Amino acid sequence: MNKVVKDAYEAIRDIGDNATIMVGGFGLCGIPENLLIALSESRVRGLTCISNNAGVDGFGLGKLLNTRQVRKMISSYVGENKEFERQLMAGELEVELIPQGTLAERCRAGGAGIPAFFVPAGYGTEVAEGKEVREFNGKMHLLETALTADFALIKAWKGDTKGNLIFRATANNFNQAMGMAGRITIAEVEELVPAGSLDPNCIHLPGIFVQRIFQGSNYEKKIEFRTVRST
Amino acid sequence: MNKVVKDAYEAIRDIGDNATIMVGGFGLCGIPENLLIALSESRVRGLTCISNNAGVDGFGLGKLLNTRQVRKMISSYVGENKEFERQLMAGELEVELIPQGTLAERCRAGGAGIPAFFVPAGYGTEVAEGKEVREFNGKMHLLETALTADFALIKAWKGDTKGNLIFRATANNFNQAMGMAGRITIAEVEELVPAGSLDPNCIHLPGIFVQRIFQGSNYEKKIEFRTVRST
Amino acid sequence: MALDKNGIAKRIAKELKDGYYVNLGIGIPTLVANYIPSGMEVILQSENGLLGIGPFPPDDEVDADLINAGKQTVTAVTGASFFDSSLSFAMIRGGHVNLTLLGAFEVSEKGDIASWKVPEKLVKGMGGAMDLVASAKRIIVAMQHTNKEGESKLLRQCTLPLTGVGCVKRIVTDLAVVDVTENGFKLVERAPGISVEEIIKATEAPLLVEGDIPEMDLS
Amino acid sequence: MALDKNGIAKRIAKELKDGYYVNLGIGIPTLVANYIPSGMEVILQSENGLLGIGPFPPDDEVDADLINAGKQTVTAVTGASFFDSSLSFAMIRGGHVNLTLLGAFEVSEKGDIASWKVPEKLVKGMGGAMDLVASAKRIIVAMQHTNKEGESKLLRQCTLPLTGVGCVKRIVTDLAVVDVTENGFKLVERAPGISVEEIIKATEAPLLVEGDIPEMDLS
Repeated sequence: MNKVVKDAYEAIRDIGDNATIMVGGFGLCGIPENLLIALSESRVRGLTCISNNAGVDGFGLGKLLNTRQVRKMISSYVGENKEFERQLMAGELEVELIPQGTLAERCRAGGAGIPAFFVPAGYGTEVAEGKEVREFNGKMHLLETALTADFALIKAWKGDTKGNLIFRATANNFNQAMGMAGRITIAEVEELVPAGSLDPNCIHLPGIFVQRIFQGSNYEKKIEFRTVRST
Repeated sequence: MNKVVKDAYEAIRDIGDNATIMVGGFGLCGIPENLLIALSESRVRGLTCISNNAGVDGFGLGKLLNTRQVRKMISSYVGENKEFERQLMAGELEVELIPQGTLAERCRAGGAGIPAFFVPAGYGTEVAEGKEVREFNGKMHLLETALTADFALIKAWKGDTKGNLIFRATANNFNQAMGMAGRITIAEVEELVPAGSLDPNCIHLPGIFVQRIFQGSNYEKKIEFRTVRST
Repeated sequence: MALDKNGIAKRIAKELKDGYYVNLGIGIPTLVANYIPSGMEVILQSENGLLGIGPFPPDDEVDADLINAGKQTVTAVTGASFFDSSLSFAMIRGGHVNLTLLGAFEVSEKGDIASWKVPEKLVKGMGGAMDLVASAKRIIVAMQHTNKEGESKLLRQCTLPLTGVGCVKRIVTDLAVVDVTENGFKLVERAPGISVEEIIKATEAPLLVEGDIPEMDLS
Repeated sequence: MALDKNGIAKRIAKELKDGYYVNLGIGIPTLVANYIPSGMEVILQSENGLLGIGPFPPDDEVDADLINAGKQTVTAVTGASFFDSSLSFAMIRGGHVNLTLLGAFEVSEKGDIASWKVPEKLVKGMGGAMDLVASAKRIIVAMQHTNKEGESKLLRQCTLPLTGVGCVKRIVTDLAVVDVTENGFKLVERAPGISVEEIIKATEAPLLVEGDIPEMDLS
């Protein structure tokens, strides 16, 4: 059983038109750069993208927006992207906004076989429209359903040939929960190591959730807001 | 803000009669040995214990059963304990049996502010009695509610003074989810280290969930079924 | 002749595929690990938080922190991972485990299974069995065709408290391989030397028999 | 005189207690980190997966993998931990974060808050704000008492799309500290040199004023 593929192009070979994909990352932190480039160079159209953010103009998911490959975005925050705004205002792009914690939990639930659960977030707001409301412990909650995807595209720091993944610092964010929720989860890693090289006590996402893995290259790791202290 | 206490006796000082406690561990693996000893030497009575198992005669939770401190057990499997069976048959002990995965998820949900969620486990069985049933994706599910506890007693391998915990091998089991669900979570660790000694990327349970911590002593780590291969 | 436990395990091993993640229950299923074809990678999941169960340890490597779901000391294979119970059952409930093998007291022709409780006699709890049978992609039951009293364990309806409903797809016994279909039990294979008539006789529920029924391949 | 942003942050810092886990929103709340009393330990939570936000990094230590919820590069304090988004919001939703500070466009006398959307103008999304306001044990809003047009932001009813209902307990503005009570807004403190009348004038909703209203302690 070999999970290792050569590169991003081989990894995305069977992503077809109108597929639903999850894309890990928070802003530009922890995004699967290689996979997004490969996808933007493919002819795939009509994608539904589940991703906390929509990248910036021309980078990250912004690439797929520029090439008009995205039909619908499911996100919590989609600022920082002018082309996105333009497509949205022009009615060329469908957008569903979800509270960030609910988005993360819906992905985890999708991976964990929990079809629905109650959360307080969004009660009394437009997010609650059409959703079942129920009181628990004196507080109102909404019923939220699980999210899954045909493909989850995620990025880790280190990974081994069995698909075990370790994330670094805040570059984990949505990668772990989305990695659980993909019917096919594709992981790109900064460093691919032989099985047995990683401490089995420190695996963030066990290999059972990962179907394909490869070592990415030329990471740009762009920073949205470089903020420093004067020393 | 000091979370470090001297020992198990100081850690359990305010556990009162009729408290609900969660106790980590699977069988005798990863149980909070020091805390259970201290509790069995206390005068506390009428406890409701949420624990996957009930220990063995005279060890682990078996200690609290021998001293008749437990009014009710909420568990998934309670074999391996004759005194337990005796008390149960004699009607001296109340027992609620829960599928293991549902038990783990109910604890996590309690810690995560998710009051209820749907799972397929137990549909059509006696576990389903009185529970709401709903179909998702053509499959029947039960609505299960979150579990929380006045105190969660857990055991980790290493911990730091901020309460960050790392578990070892299969001694994690229920400790992590229960550690999230205690209103006061008390962690005993084999090794207590200064903050900054543990890799922040490899923390299984962040300190925000842990209110008290101490280094345990004299770990027996009893083995229920010592099974070896002939070499 | 009826198969022994190792024979049943050997036949079940034929159900394995390269790259499968498998949860083995206590009893006969545990023996299946001994018959994984060489060159095939099968990764064993233990619901107490281990992916990649290895063989039992040598005496001097026993580790109290490293046990399987049966609370036996084990080892971990190269590339294994450890995790908490909620993630472990996320794997199971989420359908990431390809195959679950477990024992049973009774299976009904609808695929219901009873495996955890004998009222007044055995009330130790269901452990992870209800989660496993309700969630696994594919469930195979390994058991004797009849109980100690010689009564069939393949029934029209289970008599004991259920572990799950409509979840068993295949049963491998000492006498036969039986599938659960929309029309009830269907005979798939016979144990070597066992006749169709013997199997029908040992099966309380009706048994569909279509054409020639081959013997199991236990090579 | 009305407080500047740092003055508001300074007053809010008085709400902190030793050992508190705090989530700071973007804007004025971020400034509160500069006024944590020395000797007091306050641990800052960032919803993108960091417990223990440190100061901004020196130029040569900027790390693209280490950012806060505002996507700014940050550092991590000694004893920090990293985790995924679902665990991060488990902390928030589960009530483990003691205090959430955030900005707002409007707050109603029922404690409703509008902070994320201006129809036709600003539709970037709610990010984690709805989770935070629906879940936090204690929520304090930091904002100007009036908007750029001089209109009150403390209203009988919010006019903009809500972020959450009945969740705000205290508001700290450039003019006053106002609590949300069962009977509506209640004036708690005045900014130095600001009169009760000025505050009432700047507050669209009725304002309960009981006895002498002290000036804020900004020492």
